[in-house]
Amino acid sequence: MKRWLMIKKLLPLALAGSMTFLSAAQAAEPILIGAAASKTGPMAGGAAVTYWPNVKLWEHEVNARGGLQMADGSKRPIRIIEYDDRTDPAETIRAVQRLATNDRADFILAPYSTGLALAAAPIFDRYGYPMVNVSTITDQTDTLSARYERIFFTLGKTSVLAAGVVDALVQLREAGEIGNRVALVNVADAFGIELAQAARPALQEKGFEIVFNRSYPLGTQDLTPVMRGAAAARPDAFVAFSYPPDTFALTELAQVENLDVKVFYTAVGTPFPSYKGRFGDAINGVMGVGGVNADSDAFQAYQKRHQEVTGQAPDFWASAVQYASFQVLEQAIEGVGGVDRAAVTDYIKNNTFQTVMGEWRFENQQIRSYWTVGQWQDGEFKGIASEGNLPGAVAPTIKNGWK
Amino acid sequence: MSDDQGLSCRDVVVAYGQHPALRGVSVQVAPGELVVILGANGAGKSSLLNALAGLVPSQQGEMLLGQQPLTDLPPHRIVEAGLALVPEGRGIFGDLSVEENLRLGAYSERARKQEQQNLALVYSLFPKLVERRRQIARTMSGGEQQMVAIGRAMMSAPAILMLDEPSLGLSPLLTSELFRSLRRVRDTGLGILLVEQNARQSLAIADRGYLLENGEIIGSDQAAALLADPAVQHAYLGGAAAKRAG
Amino acid sequence: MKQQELIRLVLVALVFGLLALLPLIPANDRLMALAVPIAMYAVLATSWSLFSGPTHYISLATAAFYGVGAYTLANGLEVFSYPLLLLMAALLGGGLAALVGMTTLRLSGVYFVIFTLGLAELIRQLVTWYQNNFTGSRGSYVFTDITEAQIYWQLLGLLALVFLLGWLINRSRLGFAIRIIGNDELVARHSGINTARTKVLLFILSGAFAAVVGAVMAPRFVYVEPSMAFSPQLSFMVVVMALLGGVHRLWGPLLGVVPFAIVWELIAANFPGQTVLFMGLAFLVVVYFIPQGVAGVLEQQLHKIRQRRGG
Amino acid sequence: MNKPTVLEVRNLTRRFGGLVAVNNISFDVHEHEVVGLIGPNGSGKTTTMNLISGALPPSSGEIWLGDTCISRLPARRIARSGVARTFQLVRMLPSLSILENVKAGAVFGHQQLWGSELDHHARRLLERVGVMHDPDAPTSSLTYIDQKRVELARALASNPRVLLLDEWLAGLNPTELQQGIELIADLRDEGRTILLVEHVMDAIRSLCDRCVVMSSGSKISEGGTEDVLSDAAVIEAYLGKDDE
Amino acid sequence: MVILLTGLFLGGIYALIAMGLSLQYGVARIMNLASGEMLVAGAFAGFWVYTAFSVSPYVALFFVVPLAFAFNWLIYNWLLLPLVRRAKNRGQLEVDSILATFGMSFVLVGVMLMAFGGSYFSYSWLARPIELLGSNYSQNRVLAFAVAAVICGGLYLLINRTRLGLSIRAVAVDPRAAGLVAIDVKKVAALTFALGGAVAAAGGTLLSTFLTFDASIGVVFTIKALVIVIMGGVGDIRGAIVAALALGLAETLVATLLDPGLTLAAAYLLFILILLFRPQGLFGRSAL
Repeated sequence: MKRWLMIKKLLPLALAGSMTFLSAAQAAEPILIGAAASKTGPMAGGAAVTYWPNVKLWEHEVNARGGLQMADGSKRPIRIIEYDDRTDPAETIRAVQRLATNDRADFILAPYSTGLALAAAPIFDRYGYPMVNVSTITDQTDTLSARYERIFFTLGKTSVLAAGVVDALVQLREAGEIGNRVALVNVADAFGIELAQAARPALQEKGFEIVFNRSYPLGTQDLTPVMRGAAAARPDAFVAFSYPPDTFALTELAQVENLDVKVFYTAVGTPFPSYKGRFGDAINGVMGVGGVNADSDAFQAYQKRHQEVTGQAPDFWASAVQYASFQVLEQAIEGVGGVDRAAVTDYIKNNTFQTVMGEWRFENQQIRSYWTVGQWQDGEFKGIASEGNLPGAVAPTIKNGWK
Repeated sequence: MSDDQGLSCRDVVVAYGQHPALRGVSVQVAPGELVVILGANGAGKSSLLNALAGLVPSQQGEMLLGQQPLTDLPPHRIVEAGLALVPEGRGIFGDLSVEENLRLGAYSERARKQEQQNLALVYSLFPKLVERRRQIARTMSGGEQQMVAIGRAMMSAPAILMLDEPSLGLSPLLTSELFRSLRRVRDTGLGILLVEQNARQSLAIADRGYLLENGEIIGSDQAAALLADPAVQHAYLGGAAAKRAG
Repeated sequence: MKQQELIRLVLVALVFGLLALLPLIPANDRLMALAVPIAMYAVLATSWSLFSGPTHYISLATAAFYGVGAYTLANGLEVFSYPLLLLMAALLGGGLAALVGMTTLRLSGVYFVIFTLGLAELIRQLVTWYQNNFTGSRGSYVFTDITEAQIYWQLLGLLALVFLLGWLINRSRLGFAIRIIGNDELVARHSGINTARTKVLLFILSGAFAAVVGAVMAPRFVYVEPSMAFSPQLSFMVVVMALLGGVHRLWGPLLGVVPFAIVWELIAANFPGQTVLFMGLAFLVVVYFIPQGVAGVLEQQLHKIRQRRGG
Repeated sequence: MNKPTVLEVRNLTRRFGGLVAVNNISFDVHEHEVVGLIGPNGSGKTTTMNLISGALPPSSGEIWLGDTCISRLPARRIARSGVARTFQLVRMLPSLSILENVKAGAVFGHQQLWGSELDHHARRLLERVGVMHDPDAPTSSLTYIDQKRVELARALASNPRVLLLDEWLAGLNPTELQQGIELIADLRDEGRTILLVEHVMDAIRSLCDRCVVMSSGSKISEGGTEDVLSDAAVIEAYLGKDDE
Repeated sequence: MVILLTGLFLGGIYALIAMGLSLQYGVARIMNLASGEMLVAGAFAGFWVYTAFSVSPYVALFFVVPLAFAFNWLIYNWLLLPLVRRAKNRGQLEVDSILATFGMSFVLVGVMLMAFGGSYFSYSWLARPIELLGSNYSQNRVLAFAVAAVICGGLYLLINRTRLGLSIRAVAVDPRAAGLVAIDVKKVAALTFALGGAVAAAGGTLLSTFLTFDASIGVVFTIKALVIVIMGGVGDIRGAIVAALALGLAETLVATLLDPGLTLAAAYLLFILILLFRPQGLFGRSAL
């Protein structure tokens, strides 16, 4: 009985497995693209919003137009090989190694999240794969770029993201909208710690008073004490360097506690469509990390296609950047007209790309212009501050209650 | 009351791993009869009761209650059949109250209908338990706990009641009281199979007795006859007493 | 007897020597991708069963020690020399094991399991909190020039060391004492064995090894984060592999690590979406069908063959 | 009795919650003497053994082994000072071989051997207790009496000053019983000092020089074996009072 | 006062989570490491009911409870009973059941991943403030607490006032003696295990109303529940409730007064102190 049960569970899996092989075999001479990122583990939630749908969208878009243009005039479709790294860096390393040596992938997409991507960086480097990172947010981009000649960064540095928040606050204070009191909260994970460490001195330097400063561990079940403490400090602005689950929890608690602030900022997860889906219009005025030029045609077209192909909306920050990073790869391959990785890497370094995020050019292997702060305005998350003066920024507004 | 309801076992063999505890034991108990099994420590008395109650598996032999075979039944089915055990150390539920313990005794299908009736019977046999109904069993004295244990077994409306060393740890005074109540229980028509070390006092209330030594029955007789038999003393203290034939 | 042991020793040394040549094979990438995790889990599972095998204490604290080791290296890399850091990792891991062992080894099995399960989480929280509030460290970057092959060699060396130590312990009074304890702690006490000290000593040993492995592996990850260094999955994998192999022999865990790692690789490569499901199923197969471990099954078979030959 | 006292029990008491399992017991065991500790079921004999061997700490009272007070020591220290015991239900070390089971007694205890010396010692003892089995076989291949013999050999292996036997003869069939009694008699003749708890009275009669009788936790009699066994108080303890 | 109430609300939910495990461990003697996954499954059900039909997630309870009950009953009879039969002693059963249920937890996570994917799930329902004793609390939490209290109370009555409950307690106190009073120990153990699973799943449905969850979050709750069960004393429902409330309170206290970063550390510290000084749990037998 027991064994039978197991077979019953295994059978559909085996079938599903063999089916993907079949459908792949029909395509002629595809370019193999490896993707190793989290489908399980703590990072899976974020990857399921930002990473995997874009992989799917990209594959669909490229193949829909017949594939990538080669120098010899032919078109080659792309085929994605996906692995789950279970949010385990050792598994990321193995998956990328497997892609490079076993599957002989032509190119490999950078893994999702800082730690996992950096774990894979030496492997990309050793096998000579260009690595266009998106969700790798660190202040070490310069060191890393010097160390690995094939690594690229697109989403920004922690210190700059933090500075963006501070600038937005300064702007509002100068407009006379808010006072000096800031409540600062962060998730005690590398991301939150780095941002808080950068934001604290920056805020003080600009004359802000940090009236409440707490961190909480990843996976904290009840953030009520944090929110209550923040509310009790009577801040003008609430800044939380948070991850998706706590972004949601903090927003909900702010409504419950009726946190009366002019600026409410939460980090990762704020630009997620599900954020709006959950809180509706109450989030108008909420600021968050990143942002897009929501009014640009490029983004709106992308948004539409994303919805059509993947059945879900993209977020208003990393999603589009993620897709843009794939476009970089796509245009570089077509520019070279082949799958010579060294040539593609050089092409990425020395050319300009037209992406959903606008025109991109890598300087010192880094994109120097990116959104740092966005804000929910009229049901859309719009960029309000950027590094490198991106077009389409809207003026920040203050938050008027939670109704 | 016919012998149909009696307990009988034949050639029961029990071993714990390599250690043989019973080497083929046959015992009978009729309803309304009080039978005592005597023997020194380690003779296999408890093993016999535990095997009958289904707590330890028997390797060989046949056990019957009336016409129903008991061999290899799980403990709860044996109780359901009408054979109840008061184990050594009482085995009451220390964290539950007296009345909860008693009511649990009537958990079996056969006993549910007569629960109130049996409860009244137990309370009339052990009036002390009435005033202690709500007390947590663990906090009572040894003698009272023993009463709870016996009462609980009686609540299952058994045909045959087995008791394993009920006098253990009781003062002489309490022991006498206990034996008097056992006689009263027997008089209600139950068969009782009693394992006891206290040979003289148990024989005084018993109808018949078996003498168990080293996992074997070495003698059986009417209680009065055993009381005078030097083999009994021999079984406990060894020595010069002549071994009794069969 | 003596000669047989000598032959065995030479053979083992030979095998290790051959294994050490592995990174020199050209185009060895696929091999190395498999060899490094195998070597890592071999050290962890073997050292785990030095303690848990004879005592039957299921320790889920491997990740705690591993994480301590990884952090020791990550934080000390700019201050101390690499060998010194490995030594420090061993000392810290051993010290932590001593502390945990002394307080919790007198608890009964289940409590010990749950405490060790929580330990990695506890240390992770404390490290995070400390980092957040005091060092202000922005994650921990490990920039070294240590190559994959060097990591592999180090792990291989550690494995040889575990085997050597395990072999020595098995021949020593300490090993005899721990086997007696595992069989019957009461008898052990009544035979004059200091059971608490013996158990703690072996726990320290397994903790120290796990910490050194953590330190050795850290350079591979470039970036050390609490959630990764103290990943509970690591602890569980070690337990499954060791149990699968069999913990009653020194070489038992190895029999679990190698096939498990290979099967795992196959699963991860062919069913990328269902790895967790398959890990669970593998776990269940071990518990239900090979509770004695591969080593146990193997020995039974060998015994049968011998018996058949013998008559 | 002018033989020196090896084991001295003074006012030993042990309570479990409200229950007094051992109540103010005192007795001596002299060198080369075999003393029986007897009494009906539940009288506290095994608890007394556990107190002497250190499996349990006493509530009050003292136990002296020669010049050392051992009543506050942990079991391993007591074992090292020279007390060895067997257990009521035989306790083998199942994953160890027969020989290793014996060795276990001679490595950490009163006598600490290792290497070939230990090997010889253990083999000698197996021979001594009459185990003819392959010493490298697992203990599960042994018969019950042989397991008991191995356990005895393990206790003897430490060359103890006092040997505690807790119902060592229980569960043996008549032939085995005879062999067992002879074996202990041999040990007595060898000059071992033995304290034994036993229910097989024939064994007590043939082995023990003296007996201590316990009932309900208290000592009710002490003296020469035959005298004690015909003591009215002892008979009453075993058989119960004559009918009221 | 604010701390007290917040801690209480948190503790109430913990109590429900721990109650299921306490029943399973105390009566069926299975240390169920897959109990967190049952909870997550319940959370998914709540999410599904709310998002698909726009009705109160509590509606899900009507099918979550019977389904989880049946599912756990099957698990016990098919997967765990063989282990119970195989085990030579309690220690071995403990080790085996820990390993087996741990494997099951992975299988369950795998199945839920296949079914729902790895994303975060959350929805907003009754996220409005309600004023109690002068400060604000969210309605979904207060309601969840109330429902948890009702379930706990119901269970308490079931255990203490019914015949079934009496037999459950009897098995918990002494399985051997329970057999002697005609209780079918295996059946009661299976029923209790199933009941425990149903309670855990119900807890998940409640939690989903205010917590963001994903398919692999179960282990977090399993560990919490284990800590509480051991703090409260194995098989002691009352102890589990008190321990859960105490833990909720302690965590809130530390988070508010000390540092939220230390809440988990505080929970474990409490846990180890109790293990060391009261290994039988808060209400363990020798306490009386």
